[in-house]
Amino acid sequence: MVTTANPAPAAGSKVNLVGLERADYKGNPSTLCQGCGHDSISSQIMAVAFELSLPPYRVIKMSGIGCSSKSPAYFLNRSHGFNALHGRMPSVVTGATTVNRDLLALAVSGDGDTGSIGFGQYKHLLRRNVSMVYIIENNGVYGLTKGQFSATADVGQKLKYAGTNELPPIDLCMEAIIAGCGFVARSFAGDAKQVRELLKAAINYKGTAVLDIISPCVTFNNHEDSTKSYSYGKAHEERLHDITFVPKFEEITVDYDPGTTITVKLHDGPAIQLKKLDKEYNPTDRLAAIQMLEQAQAHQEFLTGLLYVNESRPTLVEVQHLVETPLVHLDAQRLRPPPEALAQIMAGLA
Amino acid sequence: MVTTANPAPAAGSKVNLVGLERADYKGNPSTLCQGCGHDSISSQIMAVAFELSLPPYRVIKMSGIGCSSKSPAYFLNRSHGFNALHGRMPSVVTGATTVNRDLLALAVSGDGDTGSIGFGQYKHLLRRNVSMVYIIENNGVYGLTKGQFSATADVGQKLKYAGTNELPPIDLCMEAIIAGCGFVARSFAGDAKQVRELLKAAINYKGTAVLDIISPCVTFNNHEDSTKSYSYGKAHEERLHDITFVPKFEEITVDYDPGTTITVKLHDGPAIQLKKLDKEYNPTDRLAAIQMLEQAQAHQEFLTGLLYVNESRPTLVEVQHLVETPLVHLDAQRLRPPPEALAQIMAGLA
Amino acid sequence: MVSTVDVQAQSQPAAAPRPEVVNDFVIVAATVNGSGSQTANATLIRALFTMGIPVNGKNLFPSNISGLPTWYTIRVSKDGYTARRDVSEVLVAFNPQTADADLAALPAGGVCIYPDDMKFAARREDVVYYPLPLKELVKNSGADVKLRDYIANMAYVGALGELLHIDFAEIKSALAHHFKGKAKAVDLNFTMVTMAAEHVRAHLPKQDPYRVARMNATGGRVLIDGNSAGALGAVFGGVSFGAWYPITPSTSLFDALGDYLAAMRHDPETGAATYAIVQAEDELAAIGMVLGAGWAGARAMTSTSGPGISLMTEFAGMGFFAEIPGVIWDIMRMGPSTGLPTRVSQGDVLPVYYLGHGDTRQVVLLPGSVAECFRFGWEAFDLAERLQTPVFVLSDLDIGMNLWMTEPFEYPDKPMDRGKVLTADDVKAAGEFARYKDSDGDGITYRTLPGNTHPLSAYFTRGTGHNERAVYSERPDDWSRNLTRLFKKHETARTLVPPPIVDRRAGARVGLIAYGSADSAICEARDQLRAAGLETSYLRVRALPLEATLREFVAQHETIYVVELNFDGQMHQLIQLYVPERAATIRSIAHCDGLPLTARFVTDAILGKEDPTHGHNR
Amino acid sequence: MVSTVDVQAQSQPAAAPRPEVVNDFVIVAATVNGSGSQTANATLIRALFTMGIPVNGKNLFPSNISGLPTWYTIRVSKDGYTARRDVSEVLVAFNPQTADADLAALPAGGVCIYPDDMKFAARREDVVYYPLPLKELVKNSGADVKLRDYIANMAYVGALGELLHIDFAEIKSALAHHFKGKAKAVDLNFTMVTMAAEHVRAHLPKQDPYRVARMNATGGRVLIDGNSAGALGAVFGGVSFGAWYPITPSTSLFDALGDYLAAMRHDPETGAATYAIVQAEDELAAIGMVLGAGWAGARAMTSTSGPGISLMTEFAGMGFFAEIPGVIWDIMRMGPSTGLPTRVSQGDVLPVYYLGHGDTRQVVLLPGSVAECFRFGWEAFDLAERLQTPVFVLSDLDIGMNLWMTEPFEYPDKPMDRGKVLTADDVKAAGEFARYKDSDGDGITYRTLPGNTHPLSAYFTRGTGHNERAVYSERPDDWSRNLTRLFKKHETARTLVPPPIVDRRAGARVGLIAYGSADSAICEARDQLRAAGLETSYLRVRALPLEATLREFVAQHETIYVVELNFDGQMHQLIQLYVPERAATIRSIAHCDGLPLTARFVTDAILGKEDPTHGHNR
Ligand SMILES: Cc1ncc(C[n+]2csc(CCOP(=O)(O)OP(=O)(O)O)c2C)c(N)n1
Ligand SMILES: Cc1ncc(C[n+]2csc(CCOP(=O)(O)OP(=O)(O)O)c2C)c(N)n1
Ligand code: SF4
Ligand code: SF4
Ligand SMILES: [Mg+2]
Ligand SMILES: [Mg+2]
Repeated sequence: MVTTANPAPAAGSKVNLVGLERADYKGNPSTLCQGCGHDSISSQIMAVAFELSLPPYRVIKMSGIGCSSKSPAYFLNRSHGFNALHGRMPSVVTGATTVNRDLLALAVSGDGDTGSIGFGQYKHLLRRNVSMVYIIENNGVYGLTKGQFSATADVGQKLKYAGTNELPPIDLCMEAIIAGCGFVARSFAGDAKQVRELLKAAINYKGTAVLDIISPCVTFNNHEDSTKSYSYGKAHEERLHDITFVPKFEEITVDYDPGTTITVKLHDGPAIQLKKLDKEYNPTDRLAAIQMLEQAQAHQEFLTGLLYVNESRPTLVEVQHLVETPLVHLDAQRLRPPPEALAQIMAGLA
Repeated sequence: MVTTANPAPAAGSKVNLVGLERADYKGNPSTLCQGCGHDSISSQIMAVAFELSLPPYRVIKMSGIGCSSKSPAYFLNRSHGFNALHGRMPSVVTGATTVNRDLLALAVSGDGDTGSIGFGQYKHLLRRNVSMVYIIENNGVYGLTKGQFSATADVGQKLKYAGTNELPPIDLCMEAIIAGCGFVARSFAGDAKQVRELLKAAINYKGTAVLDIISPCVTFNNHEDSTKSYSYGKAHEERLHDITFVPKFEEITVDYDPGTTITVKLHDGPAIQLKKLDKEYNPTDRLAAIQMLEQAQAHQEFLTGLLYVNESRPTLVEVQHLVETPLVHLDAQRLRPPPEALAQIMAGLA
Repeated sequence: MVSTVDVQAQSQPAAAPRPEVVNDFVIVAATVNGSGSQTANATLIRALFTMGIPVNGKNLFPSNISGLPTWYTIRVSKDGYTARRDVSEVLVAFNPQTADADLAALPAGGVCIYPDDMKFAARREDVVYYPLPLKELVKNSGADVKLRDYIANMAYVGALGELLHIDFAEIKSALAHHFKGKAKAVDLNFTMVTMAAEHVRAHLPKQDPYRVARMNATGGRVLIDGNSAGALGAVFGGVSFGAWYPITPSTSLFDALGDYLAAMRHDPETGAATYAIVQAEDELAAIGMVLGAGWAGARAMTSTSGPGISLMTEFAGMGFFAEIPGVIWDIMRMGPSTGLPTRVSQGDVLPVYYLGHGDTRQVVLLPGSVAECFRFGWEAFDLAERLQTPVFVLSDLDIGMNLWMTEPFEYPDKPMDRGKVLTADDVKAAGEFARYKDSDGDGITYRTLPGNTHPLSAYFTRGTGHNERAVYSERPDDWSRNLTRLFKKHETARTLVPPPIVDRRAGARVGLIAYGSADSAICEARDQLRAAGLETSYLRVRALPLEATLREFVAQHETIYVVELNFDGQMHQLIQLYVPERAATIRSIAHCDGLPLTARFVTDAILGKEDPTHGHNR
Repeated sequence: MVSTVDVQAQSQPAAAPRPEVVNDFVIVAATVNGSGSQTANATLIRALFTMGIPVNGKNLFPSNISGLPTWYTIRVSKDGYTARRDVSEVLVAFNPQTADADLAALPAGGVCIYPDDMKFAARREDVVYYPLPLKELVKNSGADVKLRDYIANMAYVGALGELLHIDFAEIKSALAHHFKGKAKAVDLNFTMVTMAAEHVRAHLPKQDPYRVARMNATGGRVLIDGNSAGALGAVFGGVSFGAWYPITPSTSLFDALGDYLAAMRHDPETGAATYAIVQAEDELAAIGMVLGAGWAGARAMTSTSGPGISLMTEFAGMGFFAEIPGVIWDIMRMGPSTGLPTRVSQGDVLPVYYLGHGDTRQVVLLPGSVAECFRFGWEAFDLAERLQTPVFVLSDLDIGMNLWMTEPFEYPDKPMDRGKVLTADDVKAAGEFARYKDSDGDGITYRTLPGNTHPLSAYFTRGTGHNERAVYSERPDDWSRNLTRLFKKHETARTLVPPPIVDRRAGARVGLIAYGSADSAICEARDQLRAAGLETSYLRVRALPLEATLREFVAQHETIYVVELNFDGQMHQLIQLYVPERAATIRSIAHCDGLPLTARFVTDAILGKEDPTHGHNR
């Protein structure tokens, strides 16, 4: 269990432009499973925050509910955080960033949090183009509730009762593009370099930047187990151990070149195909991006990289023509109109 | 206010294959505004039900909340109806049709009901491919709450406070295709012929059939008024009358050929462009359909006709491998396992 | 008329020759929804108001845009009563669908003004008729064909003006006020008024006793609806963020809020907005945005009605537990479920007080007038930020959407209370920060806002168990310590919320308790009861949690009646729980048919149980 | 140990020489979450159970998948007590993170079994230590490296078996039962058990007084958790449709439901399913699907916990008002908000009873044992269809997720009651149909199902106001008539829901009222109170609305204590409202720290207020 709110900066490590050390971007010790992709992503967030010299007080860490949504507690302890309700992080971020346009919202969600219960809020947030980095730690399962399939699970995977999953997976990048999102990228938790690059680009984008990161669940990806955990009376043919036993794994890491495709074997046996967009790819063509995603889906491969970019759309605060000063910094005089204003209105009603 | 639940069939009209007259498919008198597109659609539903000789008892009329969602009360009085909660019709239909696969669900929703509060349920219903006809009476406004813009309102329209609407409209057909829906069509309420044709095709489709019908709101489409109705203290420059006054209009009707484009002038002045897909169009190519919609949106025109069809996807009851007999018709013996079954389980726990 | 039943129970035979009835009757205009009678009714009300005569209008409209029957009642009361009355003496029968029922609802000797081409099933002999040649008048009005249905309504304004002696100069200036002086509009409408008036003067000699006469009872007052008042209050409360989803009868509050803010909250130089309003995709998102904004340090609000409140349940619980300020208006309509969207009730009091699973207790304000809608409009923010919790303001359709006379609103009498917020310097001075530490012993802890530059100021907000340092904890002692502090905070809230308004009458054996829109009917009922020989004291609850004044009041009276507009007597239940020693003897008078409360209903209910002549209950 | 505080308050000094303690102590296994100790604990429980010794296990686990501390307590009680006890005499200290606190929590004379390489900050002298050479044992076990962390747990099974005299044959058959006889698995695990046992036998002479001895107290009983029992009950209630969204601690109910249905509800010929389960996108959708299925005529259910209940609020109100059957299980966890997802509470009783805006009253069942989870599992459907309303079954994490001894479940003693449903022939015979007409005077009206071929059988279901013919109506009389009938239906519900279980003791001055998982602690507390000279009667509430038996019981006792696991005394409040004449004197004993109730807490709370020696309250 978490015990300290602000660990002291580790001595000796070098300092960035805002005079902070790497340790100043640390969070609490993670309570996620050893080898969980989510922790790999947290590491990259800390690295990028340090490298970009982000002042921690400018950052707000936002999330919903899930293993993924827990992770903001494991990075940037010097930043305010809000662990909202399951699927409802988008609305909370909308309120917070609208009233304080100086804040940089780093949000972490899961595929269940975003693709199931939070799907409506996700799509409407994108439509509004709220300024924020929206990271989805996508593992195709509900980790925290012990391994049910989420709406991003692939066709062909086994579903608990209905046999094989015949429901098409929701492609959260495709959904983002259709919704008018101007920054849509996909990566893999183990690809530290690409995750960092995309995170930096996302942080520098003014509107909603969606980062859908495939982040394997080491514990429940093993469908044979997850579909049977807690289950009653089923024969666990080969199992020699306890269903609550969570073996420890090393995090998976990959490093491959643009334009190439690699196959990543997950802890539990199954493998996934990653295809990195090549340097020539032009991410400003919306229709082309949609086309690429359609094809990738057909080939059951994950396209990684910056899929689509559009700088032109105004953000929500721009649409609302807000003053430059964050609304939360307005002083009483600017918040409460003078007595004359009330008197005038009253006169009009007499 | 509605006063009779079952009007007597009008005498003398001819009889269909199930021995019913047109009048047998009537509903209660409509309480919508005169000239409302929704009423035009209701008329076509009644006509189609008669022409297809649908047994009324096989039909369930489902809806959410809104002027559009009220309309099931105005057709097919001999069918059971369920006016659910705002945005939650999809879940209710999922339950009803799963337990009684013999029922034909004719559902009516609005753009607010489906595109705003109900967006999550809409997308997940499509993902499950629930057997039903899903009609969206799309007017770009919240009619019943007096004219706020909905999420399908076009860019460039005026928004109540934020000035011009700079938020991209949600294209409910595009959303359906992306979600894996196998029957996606668009039409215009005034195009009686096309609405009837598409309705018939939809009724004969086994999965979820989405029919997005542009259905002008005669009362609130006039943005100058709607953006100001109820508003306080604004100068209504030209208005000579009461803001609650609802002038009576005739319903708009159009009839144009496949491949052609027409401009329809709405009651309130603004005009919309309708482009009917031509006969050669092949609706089985998903990517092509997406492409067409993208282009149409770019040209600010509405593409009408059957946009996309895919017969191959299994429906929810198929995925669940349900018995042919509707679950609600199973007798007690098939519902409650015998005492031996319990005894056996108890033995296993001793 | 909407409430046929009670009405007939009340009509008395007409006595001839009949004395004049001056400034003490009710007009009901029965029209078709969408025909645009609002200008006509607003004009009549304003004209009477500017003649110095106390007046109140109530719109009894359907959940429909056009075509269904609608009624508008205008009560003229020299005594200043504003509550609904069951009997309306003067009927404007402009809706064929309901004409017969409306006629039947008239008391003997009542007045019926109607289009001369309208047929009544059964003609009553005890009613005075004034037929108007509507078609002809409309034709001659020269109004655009498109506007004829509308302009017809002006005919009853003219007829009533003539018959009831309403000053036509006042009618004209009322039109000018309504149309912001646009001469063209005023003329078009006033022409019809005068034409109708002249026709009456020429062909329809007065045969009824009802008329008005100038008074001096409205001087300095203003006319406004509760939703506009609430919005105005929020503006003077410094609201910076609003998120909402349309729903009747709360929509007009955000419409007004948008208009007021547009007028008063733009940067003089740049013209940029110093506020933001977001139309959310639903109520879940609306309250989520409000809590996000409140957490970030802004004064944020939303407004909804029953169905929206239900959808906000989970976030309401989180706001309570994570201790985030925000203001939620609930303009109560009749429930359960979708219910009657355009009818009034006070049915959300108990569910909102307990809104949220687990042991949740919310802070609730209960405005009883448009003036209080204004005051609570700004005070709610002070309370929300002081208590760091969502504050619910429960108004209703009657207060919210009808026009009420009121003294001009008073400018806030205290500066904004932003609550316990620590700046970077404060944290520096303290050298530490523990978000949920009860340093002051009032259960209210200190918070920091995102953006605070001090390294120790950051903390993690969550709906899960946490210790004083806002760190996740499942320890039983951390959990119960935190809940105990939240309970203490609720006790503190009792001392901070607006106390009840008490009118204690010496020797009164009976005490009445009510709240919200029931107030106007209670005030009138107390006069009726006094006339019947029963003196009563009156306590008007203005907030939850309940507090000491109420307990005292209950103790001081032998019999207590709690009067409210719902089925289960929700406030009655909360009072039983707060004053358990009287739980068995406190009585509930609950009215629940969608119509505003009438004094007659209250008086009869009480007289049914009390015998004024003897000093005890029947 | 989780509740350090109370524990230390209770440890007494050790007295030597110490008499044996047989079949009356508590074992606590402190491990790291995810290390897989469930097999070890289940094996111990089953072995003790098959030795005929009353036993109960409680899993005190964190909201986490792997790494956080977790505790499992096994109570061995010759007297058959199953409630949690604060003191655990035998500690398995396998978690370095909590070892010191766990050791500190031991009573004097307690036992500590631990891996010999673990260091304690402060070694207690009044505790008996049994260090195990865990690394070595694991190495020698021959288990796959991947499984070493797991297999280590089997070592404490072996050590406890040896030290406490648990029959190793029973341990082996427990493993066989657990692994469905898979020899390979049984051997691997049992090897470790024996190795550990042999090590203890050889090197660690017994120095503590705790041991077990065969009894005959569990014959014919079975072991099961409440969620499996509830699911099984639903299956024998003929459930055909289930929609759910995962949430702790309710998930295991639907997991079990799916497995039972898969086993028992497939067509013998075609193998097709005669049921459907849908994993919904959230709880709003889940209850929507359930109401859709219930409306269409199926027995439909969902299961959730606090946060899901909050999201179901709007639909719950609609189900009540549109009168649609459906069963909603709420496996209560600690709230408000996300709260403590893996800790128990009874905090949803009041919010669920009033769930929905407007005047909503729900029907609620409160199972107090796994056997009742089974019974209510099927009975809930009879009630829902008879009353045509949603029925909520409020279980909790303690009953739902822990293993309990119980008599084998009884097969339903009555046929399914499908309620008032009219067939086409019925409608034909009647010649008319009015959906909301109260023909029988019990407030329950007749319904038809979609698909009914009779032309008159169709009707329109809505959450808006309607008359008896289910036609939209805003008429005040239609509205109040309908609400009055719904109230009458609620009164009928009082007579149909399971009545309380009453144990009235002659001459008992004090009456205890409790419900749900509080039952086991109450039963034990009553014995403690009796031993202290205070005889008590006991009424266990099993449903809402409350009914006459309870009022009687209250009247029969001078002092009433309502004991429950929440902060506000929610049932206490509902009883105050139901028996207002006693509202001031009924006392609340509420426990709310996330841990199951203990008898000691109840006894102390009552003895703190009662003086057995004199016949009155202190
Ligand atoms: C309203 C509500 N319903 C259900 C839950 C239970 N719950 C917690 S996390 C979760 C799913 C998380 O899945 P995902 O977002 O993919 O995160 P992951 O654990 O896979 O990283 C669920 C269903 C909840 N907390 N709140
Ligand atoms: C939970 C909830 N929120 C808000 C409302 C109010 N409401 C009724 S209809 C409606 C919008 C309807 O718009 P649409 O679906 O487009 O139907 P239309 O009237 O335009 O045909 C709203 C917001 C409601 N009934 N329930
Ligand atoms: S359960 Fe899966 S998602 Fe959750 S922490 Fe463990 S590995 Fe990560
Ligand atoms: S308001 Fe608009 S949508 Fe509603 S009935 Fe009238 S025309 Fe139709
Ligand atoms: Mg996931
Ligand atoms: Mg619409």
